[in-house]
Amino acid sequence: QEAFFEALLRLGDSTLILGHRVSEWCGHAPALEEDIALANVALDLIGQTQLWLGLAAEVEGQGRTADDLAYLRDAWDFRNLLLVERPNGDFGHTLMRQFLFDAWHHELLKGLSASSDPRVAEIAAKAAKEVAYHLERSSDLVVRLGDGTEESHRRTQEALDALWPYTGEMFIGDDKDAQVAARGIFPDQASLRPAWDETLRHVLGEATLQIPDSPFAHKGGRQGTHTEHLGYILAEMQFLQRAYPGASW
Amino acid sequence: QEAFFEALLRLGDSTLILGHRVSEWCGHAPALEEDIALANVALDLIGQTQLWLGLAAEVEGQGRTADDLAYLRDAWDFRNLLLVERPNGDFGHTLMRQFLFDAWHHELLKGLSASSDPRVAEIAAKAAKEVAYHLERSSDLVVRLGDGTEESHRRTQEALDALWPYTGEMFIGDDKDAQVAARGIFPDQASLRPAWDETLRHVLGEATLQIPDSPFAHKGGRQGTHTEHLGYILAEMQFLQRAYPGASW
Amino acid sequence: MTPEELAFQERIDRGEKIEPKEWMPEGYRKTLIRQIGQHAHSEIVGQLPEGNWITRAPTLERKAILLAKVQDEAGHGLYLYSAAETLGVSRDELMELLHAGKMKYSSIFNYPTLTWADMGAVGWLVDGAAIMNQVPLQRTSYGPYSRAMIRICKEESFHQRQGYAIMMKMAQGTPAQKRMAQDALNRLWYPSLMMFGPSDKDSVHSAQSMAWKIKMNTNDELRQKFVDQTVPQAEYLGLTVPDPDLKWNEEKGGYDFSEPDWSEFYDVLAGNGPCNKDRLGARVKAWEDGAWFRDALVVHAEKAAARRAQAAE
Amino acid sequence: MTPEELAFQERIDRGEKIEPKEWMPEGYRKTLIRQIGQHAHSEIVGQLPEGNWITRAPTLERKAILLAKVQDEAGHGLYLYSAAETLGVSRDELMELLHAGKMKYSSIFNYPTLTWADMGAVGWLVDGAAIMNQVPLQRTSYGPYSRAMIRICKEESFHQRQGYAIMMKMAQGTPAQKRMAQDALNRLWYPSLMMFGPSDKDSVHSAQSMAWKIKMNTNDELRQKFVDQTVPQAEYLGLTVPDPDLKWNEEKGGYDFSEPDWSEFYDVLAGNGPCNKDRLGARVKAWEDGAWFRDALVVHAEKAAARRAQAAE
Repeated sequence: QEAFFEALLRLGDSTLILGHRVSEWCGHAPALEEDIALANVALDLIGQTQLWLGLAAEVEGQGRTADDLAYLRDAWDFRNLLLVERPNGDFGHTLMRQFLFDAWHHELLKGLSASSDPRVAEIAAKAAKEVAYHLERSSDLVVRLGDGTEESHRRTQEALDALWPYTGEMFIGDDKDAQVAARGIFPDQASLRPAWDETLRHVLGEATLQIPDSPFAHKGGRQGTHTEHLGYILAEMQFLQRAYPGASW
Repeated sequence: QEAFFEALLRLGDSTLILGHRVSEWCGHAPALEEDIALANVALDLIGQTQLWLGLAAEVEGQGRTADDLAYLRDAWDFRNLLLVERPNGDFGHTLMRQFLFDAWHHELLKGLSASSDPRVAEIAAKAAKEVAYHLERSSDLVVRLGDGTEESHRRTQEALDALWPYTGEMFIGDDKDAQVAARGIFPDQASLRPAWDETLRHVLGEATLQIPDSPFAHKGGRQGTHTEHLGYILAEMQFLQRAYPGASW
Repeated sequence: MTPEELAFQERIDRGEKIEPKEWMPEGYRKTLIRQIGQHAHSEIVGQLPEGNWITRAPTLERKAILLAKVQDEAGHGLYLYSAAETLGVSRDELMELLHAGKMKYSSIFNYPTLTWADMGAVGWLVDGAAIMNQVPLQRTSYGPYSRAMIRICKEESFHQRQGYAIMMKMAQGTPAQKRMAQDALNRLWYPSLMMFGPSDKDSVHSAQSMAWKIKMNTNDELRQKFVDQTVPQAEYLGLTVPDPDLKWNEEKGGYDFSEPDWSEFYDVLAGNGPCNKDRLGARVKAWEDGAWFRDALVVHAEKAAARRAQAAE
Repeated sequence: MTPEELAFQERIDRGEKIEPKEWMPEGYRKTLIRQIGQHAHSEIVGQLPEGNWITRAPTLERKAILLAKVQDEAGHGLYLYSAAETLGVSRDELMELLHAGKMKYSSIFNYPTLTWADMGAVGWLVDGAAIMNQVPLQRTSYGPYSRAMIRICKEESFHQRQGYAIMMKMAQGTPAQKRMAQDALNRLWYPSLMMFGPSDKDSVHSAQSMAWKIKMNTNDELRQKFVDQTVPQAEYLGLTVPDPDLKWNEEKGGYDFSEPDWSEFYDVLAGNGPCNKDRLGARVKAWEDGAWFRDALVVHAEKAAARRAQAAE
């Protein structure tokens, strides 16, 4: 049960924090279409967060709600991937982060759609449709930027190089992952890699970008050891709930 | 009494928020000497904040402490000048903000050193020495940047133009100011202007910078209506006190 | 009036819609471009004050609703720029005029959003005032503009209800929340009244625009209607409209109320609002920082077209 | 050894200080430049992990103390760059080597500071380890370095006491604070042990440096001393050192303890620590963003000098 709770936090916290980062662009994107698309992605991710953290709260059975989990935990109790807390950087950096995440997220949700837990399978099936669209869009833009101007190529490659060490964590399971995998609730983390690799080969190839060959991976996010960025995100995100405890909004 | 409390918040909140902004540079200044000098200015400002807010808490007599005032009020209860919550911008922008503030702060503290309230006079006498040095330093650097390269001149002039509308507020009193002025506790706000103008004419003249002639002044900070920036400052600054209420640090 | 102009005016008087390729007086076109462009700009600049609270929304549900709202605003901008494009001006041209300070956006967005209650008050008052302006424009004479307005009004009234729902939560909440709600009303009441523009006696261009059915009501009519609708809503919330002279006038069947401070209105229009520089600065920065991105899409499209052409040879 | 080298070594053996203008072997000069430069870089990069909590310090008092500490670190950087300059290398040259990744700084600063307890643990453990390294260096053979160390050690031991005081507050605080304190110790224990460098058997350059009194003790000696000093302090705090194999060895009069994971050490050294890219990136950005500022000071000084010269004519 604890491993199940943990697995749900790992997913729900990742969609929450990425949704937060993406929403920081609101009104500042390079084109109106992008403002709309990013708001839409953020909206989907926050919607998924409500479902995953809602289920996590239910599984925990301590009477907490999705909002309690989102707003009343400090950084060390967050279980999101380090990748999603990285700062936005330029728009190409944001898109590359999105693509690397989407490609993983999509595989994960496909796996979760066949979860042995029907509640998980149901949420995943709904989310998979949204994320298929996220992936389609981020892939398309990565191709266009990679194979665009010299500058856009350079920026996109730099983003890929900078973010690469934060991707390995997506595929490294620990014993909690092993427990939920053994029960067929979550797919095995490592099992997602071949399809992800294949997506990257295909998309980044078309984008004329070079996949870094370093195997080095930052890790710790899924166990609660984050980068220095998460604390700032939470200070901002949680301010109202912290400053006005118990109020209803 | 309420006007006295208010006047102390107006001063203590201004030193607190400017201290916060200046401290954001820590480790990121353009030269090691500047890192040291900025940390020193921030340190003086936070030290003064402890004294002013400490006295404010004493005057209020509700059992609150300086820390309670700093960490447990939301933006609308802050009384700092809008000038000090403006983002840092480039280093020239930060320095110009500092100079415009120091020139006022120094005059204010000279006035306060002769306050009818001995507690105020004592704090002010101590702070005036520190601020005399702040002003000397910021004046010197404004001159060197204004009369430096074309680029430094342009950046410094732009900073002056951008910050100018936030200076008028320093000299506009309301009826609370009038009450403490009438009792000789604080100098009259408007009375500080001639000496400030003179400092600016002198320093900015030497810096070959053009003093803007617009009389327009943003206001509201001293009455609690701030810019959108203050909320973010406080979310960060107050996080620990908000997230771990009642803890002793 | 020339015979053409006369015929044009007769079509409008009959209630016909003018469509993009049809003849229209140059003044009609120009006035429409200015009006639709400003409206479009208002939608995109209007993302900023509400965007300011997305990362700080107090619950996941509120965050999602606010995101959806801001997304709708960007969508409205898109419809409106498209409507303006049918008059022969491109979105990029309009944006450049905005960035150069040669076209305006609604001054209301030069006020800051300072507490979460502002997310309620903006929906309730600002969208409320916008709808009051826009509902009649669904019947405007220019077809594409009229159709854009029909879509927009539907969404705006949804936003207004959401805003009022936030106010309700706040007004029924803790003392701090009530204080936030009252504070938001205090700050946004007069700026909302200003949204209808200066008093009719000081308003330029109005008569011609009304003849052309580009403007359907006078500023003062709409302002009165807004006050009459909003005051009971404020009372229902238990909030006090910050106007000591507000009172019901049985004879006219509406409220008497204080005029906003029009010197503040002209000051903000002249660039001296609390946020003018920050708002326009944010938009210009977004545009400039994004230049490489837009360029890349163009170049990629050219490359792709060239490849397709080559493949077809 | 040449006669000059022999005489030099004899002076060192007699405990004399070498001063800047005196003859010294090229290797001595180079080793010192590397060591002092790295130490200086460590001070300025070391501002960043603690700077990360200044804006979030939980009380005004703690904020002031932390500001003063970070200011001291910048001051230490200044002393040390000055000491290096006496060896014929400028501060700007050293900074460029740092920015190009050709000189290192202490790897400990590539770990993040994640909670307020880290401000305690950094002072207690990191400054504690630094002092352990630096106290003997007060007796180093190179005069300017020795004098810089004397000033620095005085301030560092003050910092260490402040850090321990923070840990004490946390360890005696709420359950969450205790958890923070233990968590900080868990994360920083092994990285602190790594601060003494690899085990003597894997350490290069050591013998020559010790002969020259640039290095006064072996890495393992200092590490043992650090563990022996720190473990009782941890016990006094009621915290558990994250080493199941830690135990007192009566015979050697010190603790037996687990070696840190040296593969992690070399990984971090190679650039793969949690914060390497962020730390160096922050410093490079500060340097590049500040170029116009430094240029302006130079140009102003030239202008002022020219004006003075002209006035003197």
